[in-house]
Amino acid sequence: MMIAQPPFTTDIVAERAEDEPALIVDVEGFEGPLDLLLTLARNQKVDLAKISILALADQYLAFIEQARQLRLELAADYLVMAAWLAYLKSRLLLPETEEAEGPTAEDMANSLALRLKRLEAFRAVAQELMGLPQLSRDVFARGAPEPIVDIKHPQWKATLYDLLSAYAAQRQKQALAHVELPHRTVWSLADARTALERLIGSATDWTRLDQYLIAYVVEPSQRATVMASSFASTLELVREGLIELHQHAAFAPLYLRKRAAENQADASGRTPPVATNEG
Amino acid sequence: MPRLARSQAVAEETSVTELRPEHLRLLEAMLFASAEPLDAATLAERLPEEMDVEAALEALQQEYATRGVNLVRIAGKWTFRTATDLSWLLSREAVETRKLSRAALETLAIIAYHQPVTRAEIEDIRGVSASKGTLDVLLETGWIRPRGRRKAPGRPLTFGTTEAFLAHFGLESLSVLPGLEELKGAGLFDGRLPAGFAMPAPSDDPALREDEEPLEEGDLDLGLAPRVSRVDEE
Amino acid sequence: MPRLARSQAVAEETSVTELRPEHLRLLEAMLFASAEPLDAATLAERLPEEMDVEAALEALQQEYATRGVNLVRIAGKWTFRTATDLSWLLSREAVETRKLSRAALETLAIIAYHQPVTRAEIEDIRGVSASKGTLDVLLETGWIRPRGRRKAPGRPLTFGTTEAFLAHFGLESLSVLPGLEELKGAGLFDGRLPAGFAMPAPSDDPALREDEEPLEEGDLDLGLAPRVSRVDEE
Repeated sequence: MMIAQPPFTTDIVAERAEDEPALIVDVEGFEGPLDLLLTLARNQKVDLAKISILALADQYLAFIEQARQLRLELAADYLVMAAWLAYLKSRLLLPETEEAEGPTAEDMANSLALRLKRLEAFRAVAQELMGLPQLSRDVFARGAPEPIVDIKHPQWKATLYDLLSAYAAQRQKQALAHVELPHRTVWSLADARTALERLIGSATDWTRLDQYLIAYVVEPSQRATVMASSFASTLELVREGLIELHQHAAFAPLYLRKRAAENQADASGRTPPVATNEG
Repeated sequence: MPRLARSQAVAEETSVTELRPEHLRLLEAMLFASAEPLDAATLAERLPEEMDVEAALEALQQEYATRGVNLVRIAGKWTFRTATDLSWLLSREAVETRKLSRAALETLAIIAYHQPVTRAEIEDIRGVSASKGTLDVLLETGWIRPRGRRKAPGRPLTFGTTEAFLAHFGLESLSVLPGLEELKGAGLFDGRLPAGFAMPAPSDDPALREDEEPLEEGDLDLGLAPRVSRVDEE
Repeated sequence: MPRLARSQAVAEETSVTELRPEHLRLLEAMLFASAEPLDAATLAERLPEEMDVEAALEALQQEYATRGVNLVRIAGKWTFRTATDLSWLLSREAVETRKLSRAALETLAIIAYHQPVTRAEIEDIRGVSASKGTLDVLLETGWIRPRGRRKAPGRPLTFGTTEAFLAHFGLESLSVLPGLEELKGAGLFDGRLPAGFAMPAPSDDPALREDEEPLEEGDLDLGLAPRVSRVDEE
């Protein structure tokens, strides 16, 4: 239940007036047979310690009898007490037998008297308890408490290993993603040929192919496609007899030059310089 | 009242309060600010280590004893409350309350003065079987709680009072329950009663008694849990 | 309470407060219990007719002036408030260890290796757009700082690492951050890197690069400064 409810107080409601005639048959008004007995006892106007249990039992039984004549339904508690009191009464009126087991009639009567006294005592302290000043009824706490604010200072935690592994993992992931999905920036053969023809036109001496190409490599990711297309174009230009191509070893840099008319006689001509640590 | 007399009194007081140790300021600030009673340990956290918090609290209590707001000790914790004689003035602040039935009141008293106590024991004292609603209503107030199970056939639940109970009635502890001495001194609970009728000093010490065993998981799902949080919302 | 234990100052004060007019008690109780500040007229309604409420309020204010709780007037209404010099009592500070998110770690690493670096460049390297919170969190750690603006359209902020970064990760300088071969050796790269994969040689030299220009006044007010002071307020 989330509905806010008013706090409870302990004002007694429906308190039965003490001077209420005891024999008005209104079982509803009693909190059980002990309560009824206590009321009857009070009406004896004597100290509970001195009440006659016998007289009390008679009054109780008379009360119950009257209720039955009126065909009132009585709760089982009342009838059990009536039976017990009838039994007690018979025991009290008969002489005790020596060999009787269990409590004597006097013990039983005392026990009942004590139970009545105990109930009365609890009622008295209940009244005292209710007489205490109660919070939000008689005494009040601060109406506008000033809340204590929790300030959390974050202390960030990360290790160098966390940092480096995060970096490596994400760089690797990105790098591989690039390989798998390369930019489709591809030189067509025609593009490369045009570029090379323009280049060769200005270079008559041996020139490294990749030196030409580097000017066209806008970013490293294009290097492969530029190289591949250019090489293919170069081979075509060689086949057409327009340029000469030279590579002095596998994977060594490629050198090329325009095949000039005057050079055609000594095709073997000068060889390009041997690359040392290039490539 | 004549202005002169008042201003003189105030002037004197001011000169006195200037001598007040700073820790009394700290204490009163914390206690005024808090919505809940605070225990000495919590207060001590904010105070210089060498300070005798209990002594300072008693000094502060004395200072406020004659004021409209008093420093009181409730359930071993400290809080300011309006003076008890001024309730007439503050009726407007009073929260409308739901009234407890006579059965509920008696049951509450029996639980308070006789705890830990089972439902059967309550019924025995009252001489009537408890209606289901009575304990439910009391549980709803947050003033009582099931605290364990009696080591007896049927393992009945035992009930006791909560800190909210002490707070509501402004009690420092159960030992200051009104009428407790008379109740014990009346000789009602000495050897003349059949076994089981003896009344020990009530205690809300959460430690289980010898004849109690702990609640199990699930016990608190039956709507029997102390609803401390709900009480705070009310 | 043992009277002897009280300090003399308290004893004197008590003798003074015993002379306090009753209406100061009434006032302090009403002001204490009220959930709202109260104006003099409202107070007067509930107080004895002959009482000079304004004068009493001033007297009460003076009484509380040196205490941990003051009587203050807010928008013409009166209420008790914790003394301003004690407002620190109303907060409870605690260090809370938090872990950086994966995104924050990656971003931090990229800033460390690639600084000075703009947000767009970080996004480009990470291949995802950065959530706003990530840079904020990193600024909150105090491990990164905006160090300038890139000379480029939009003049984006460039970020770099701070000395606190070096201190936290126990680095003597950024140059001791491991390079590609070392990371491979540590098994952090699994060797399937494409040809041409490169890692920059990191440097946190505060001198601006050629393509950077200095921050301007106001850049640090945009919530982009390391939030050492802001954190305190949270």
